[in-house]
Amino acid sequence: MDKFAYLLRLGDNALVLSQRLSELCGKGPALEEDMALTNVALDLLGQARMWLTYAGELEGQGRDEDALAYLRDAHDFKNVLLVEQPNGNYAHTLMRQFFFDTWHYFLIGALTQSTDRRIAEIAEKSLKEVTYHLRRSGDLVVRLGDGTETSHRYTQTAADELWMYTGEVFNYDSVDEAMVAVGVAPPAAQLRQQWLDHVSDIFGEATLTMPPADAWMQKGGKQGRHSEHLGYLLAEMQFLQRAYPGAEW
Amino acid sequence: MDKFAYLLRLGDNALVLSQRLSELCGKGPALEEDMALTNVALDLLGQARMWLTYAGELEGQGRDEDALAYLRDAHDFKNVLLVEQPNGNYAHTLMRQFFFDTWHYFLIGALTQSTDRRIAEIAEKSLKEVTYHLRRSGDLVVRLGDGTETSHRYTQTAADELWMYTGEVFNYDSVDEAMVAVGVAPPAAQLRQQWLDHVSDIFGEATLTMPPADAWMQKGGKQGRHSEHLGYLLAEMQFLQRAYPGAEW
Amino acid sequence: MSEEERLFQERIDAGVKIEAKDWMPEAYRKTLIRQISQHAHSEIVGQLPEGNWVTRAPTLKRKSILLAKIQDEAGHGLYLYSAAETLGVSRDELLAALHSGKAKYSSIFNYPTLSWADMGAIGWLVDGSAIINQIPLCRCSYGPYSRAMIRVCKEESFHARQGYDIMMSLAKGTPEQKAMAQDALNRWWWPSLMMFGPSDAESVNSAQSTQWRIKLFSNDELRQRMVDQTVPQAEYLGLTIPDPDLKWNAETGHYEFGEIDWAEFHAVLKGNGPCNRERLRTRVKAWEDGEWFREALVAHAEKHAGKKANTKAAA
Amino acid sequence: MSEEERLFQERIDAGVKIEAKDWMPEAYRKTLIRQISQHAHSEIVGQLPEGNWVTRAPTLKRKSILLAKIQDEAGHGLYLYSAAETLGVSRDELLAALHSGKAKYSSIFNYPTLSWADMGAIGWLVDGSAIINQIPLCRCSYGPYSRAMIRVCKEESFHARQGYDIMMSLAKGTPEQKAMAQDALNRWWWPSLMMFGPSDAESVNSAQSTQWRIKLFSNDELRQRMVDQTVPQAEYLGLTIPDPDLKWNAETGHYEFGEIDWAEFHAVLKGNGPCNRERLRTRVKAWEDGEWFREALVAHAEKHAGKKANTKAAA
Repeated sequence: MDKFAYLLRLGDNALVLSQRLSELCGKGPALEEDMALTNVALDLLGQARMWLTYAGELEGQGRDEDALAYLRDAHDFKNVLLVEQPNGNYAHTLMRQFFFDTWHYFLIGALTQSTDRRIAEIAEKSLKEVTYHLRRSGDLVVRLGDGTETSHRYTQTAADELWMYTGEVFNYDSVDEAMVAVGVAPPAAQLRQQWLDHVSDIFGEATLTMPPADAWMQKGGKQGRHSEHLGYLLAEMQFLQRAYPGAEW
Repeated sequence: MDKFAYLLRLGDNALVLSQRLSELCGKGPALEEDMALTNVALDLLGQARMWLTYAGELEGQGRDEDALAYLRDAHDFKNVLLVEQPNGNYAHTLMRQFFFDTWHYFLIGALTQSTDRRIAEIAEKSLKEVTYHLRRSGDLVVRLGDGTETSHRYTQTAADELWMYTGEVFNYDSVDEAMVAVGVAPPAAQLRQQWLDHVSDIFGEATLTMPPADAWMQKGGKQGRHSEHLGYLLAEMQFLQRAYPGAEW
Repeated sequence: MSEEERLFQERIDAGVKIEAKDWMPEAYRKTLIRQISQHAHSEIVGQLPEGNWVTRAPTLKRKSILLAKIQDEAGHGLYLYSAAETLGVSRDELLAALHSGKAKYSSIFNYPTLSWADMGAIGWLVDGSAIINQIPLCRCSYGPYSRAMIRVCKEESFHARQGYDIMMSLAKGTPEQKAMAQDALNRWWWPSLMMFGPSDAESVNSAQSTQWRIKLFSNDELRQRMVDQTVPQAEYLGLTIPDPDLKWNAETGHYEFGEIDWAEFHAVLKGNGPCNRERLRTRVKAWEDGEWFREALVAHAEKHAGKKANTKAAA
Repeated sequence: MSEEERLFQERIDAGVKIEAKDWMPEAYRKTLIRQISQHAHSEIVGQLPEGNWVTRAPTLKRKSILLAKIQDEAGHGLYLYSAAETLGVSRDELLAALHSGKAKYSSIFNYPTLSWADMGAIGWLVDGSAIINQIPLCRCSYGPYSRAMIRVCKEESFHARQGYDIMMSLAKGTPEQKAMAQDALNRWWWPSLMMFGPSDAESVNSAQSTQWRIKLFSNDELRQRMVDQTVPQAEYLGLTIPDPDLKWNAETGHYEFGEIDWAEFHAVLKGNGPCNRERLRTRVKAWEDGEWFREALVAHAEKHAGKKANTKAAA
């Protein structure tokens, strides 16, 4: 079930990041940001639903998107550590988004060529959204990095602190490699180079210093070993489904 | 089932306040405070267990302390709004405790004379603890109120902000009145006067200004209409029992 | 009445829309700014009680619908601030008035959302009442406001339907779900009726606003419309309106209903609602935490403009 | 070796306890301060991974036991800081060194607690290892440290039993619970073995500490003791130690075990563990947020002392 595991990773990344963003509803630093954040949260949620639905069908045990989202405990979630990190200040929220969006854009682009037709279709449907996400978060990183002294400092700090969570997506394990072998997923090296090039371009424009590419990187999320943050996120998200088992909403 | 309802209120107050305090484990402003906070949390938890166990037995539906603590949703919790308020800064934590402890001390003292033998016994067992709690929190209010300018300001602000949650315990409804009528619980007027006198004494010593006794007071917790905070507290607290129904721990 | 005022009133009476560039009495301008900005603030603050359940929505589909609704509300805030800006006041000034507590927002948002059913009740009752209030305003005398209302009403009617749909699922659901729905109706019914404001006898400034066509029906008329529309919907859901005095009057063709607790209304208005302090604080905190962000965007734009100008000068 | 040093060593060799007022070599004092304060810091930081589950403990009884354990840890911190203070350093200085990152605490607390089973595994394995480390220290040469260790060990053995009891409930529980227990063992096994420090070949300063009787057994000896004690306990639980090389050697009467990943050990020590940053930040934040509180207590005490003095002067 490597493909099932791979789909869970895709779905969980989108679901958990969407959940983090939706914590900010009505609390953004400007009305336009409120709208944009909710919009990105909504896009990612839509993508999560497509990935999880497909994962459930492939598994063939009758689990739909809600069963997968609401009835798994933390160790069964397969998102990377980056997306479960708390919102922090808005520079953290944005930098987490920019690091994710950059990888996501190149990944989704490559997945449109996946040998799995359904994956290619979902990627095709998501491409316009992730293109917009990347443009938005890159643009904001440039404006904040090259804004005031304060915004530069906040943005640089956010980049430095989140950096150690950026390597996990390129750290392929047997699941990822199996998907590469059958042409379902793109190889890590290609994505990583694209990611580094784009981050480097944007950081250059933003007058930010890029942390070293060979820095120590955290891992474990894809295998279900998360940070302490995920359990709280799930306890909140899953409450109603857990408290009222079997109810229709 | 007025007595059942009354016991739930006693149990839920202790349980929810204990839960709030336990959020601070290892995060107090000094090692001695860490120990004291954990100690108070532990005392209140012990009391909650006795009240809830008795409530469950009285109800006779087979619900034990854990069923009552972990398998009720927010609208079935009957604690007052005061105890579910977030910890805030440490002045808030302490002021919430002092307001609660003052009421709790006089209440528990009166309950040792309850016509319900079991209630009187539980009160008797708790009296030493609540006496210590009151001495501790009153003492700290005095030291912070009459400490530095900053500590005075923080303490006064905390008092002003929490004040509107202090009236609910004296706002008796039919459940409370039924308990007074049969000598199970003490009347409100007596408790309120004791409470006002003690708070006034401590505030005097602390050089704090006591908000007006006739200020607008919030209510609803005792009837299950809570603030938005309680749902989150319960989602976290109840996660394991909800996620693994029927398991033994 | 001056000649200008007479001509202004004639245009209004003739159903001509007033536009931003047109002359208008200062009191008309002020009343509109107050009314539109209060509406805009309500959209913004109104994101919070729903935001409180978005992270706990019970299915991904419901979460998605709720997110979209909250996004619409931010959008409504934007249109409405823009409409107010045509009257010569900036969004920042309006927000400053909100944050200082000087400007009001709808008191209904000072009640807490305590269960998922509240997402249904808010859509059904609160958005329902809002629409009844706003539909006449699509025909109000001030052009930018009237056009904003047309856009807003279209989306609001969606929201009200989605809210009713949540109530329907709960009312048809398990006994716990039905109890949740009834509890939400119990808590939101009276505050929703209060949304229409004091009874006509108590209502100040109504006459002038009516003459200016920025108030087209009286508070009590609109409130009656809400009751008449909602009671059968509640019956269809199998839920009970929490009003023992409610009864159908076959002669008038309207429902009669009980006395509203105006003491509660005024207490909440005065700041004593369960959530007044938290709602305002959340908004103020968002604003203050975001200051460095907004300043950075301005600084970047200025640098950028400066660079462009330099490039031109060098060329 | 000076005459003083010679006499000092003779007393140690004779099993006489060194007390605070006694002469001691500066290096002995420094080594002890480092060792005791590192232990104290570990107790304090060690509250956090357990605090992470106290709000989610699955029964009120388990919550109560866990709270009591965390309270004990704060208490151990207190005894140990007091023991360190007898060597002429203040608690505030020691905490400053912790907060600046200069002083260390046990690396094991840089791993996250990811499920309730981790509360069992920490008690069983981490407290179990701590006891093996600490029991010999009850006989160490420095009196205040030795006495603190006696108190600590008594309570730790409780904690280890309670941890094993949690593991037992899970191992006898549902398949999910058993999986939870196995997963916790998988994650905590190797870090627990690393708690004994580098292998003897790599260990610096050991000889001197051994001579001073503040280190009574080598790291590898203690580690072997832990493995020998724990493997049968895991078998009794029906859990598998995550080490394919683990096997019983009937000749030596010990378990042989696989190679420890020292690269991971050094990475965590260097600050790259999953939680290094968060643990330290949480403590620093608590300390900084509490500054006004600590200052107020001092200010109040000074005023009070002042008043007393004034009263006396007036009398």
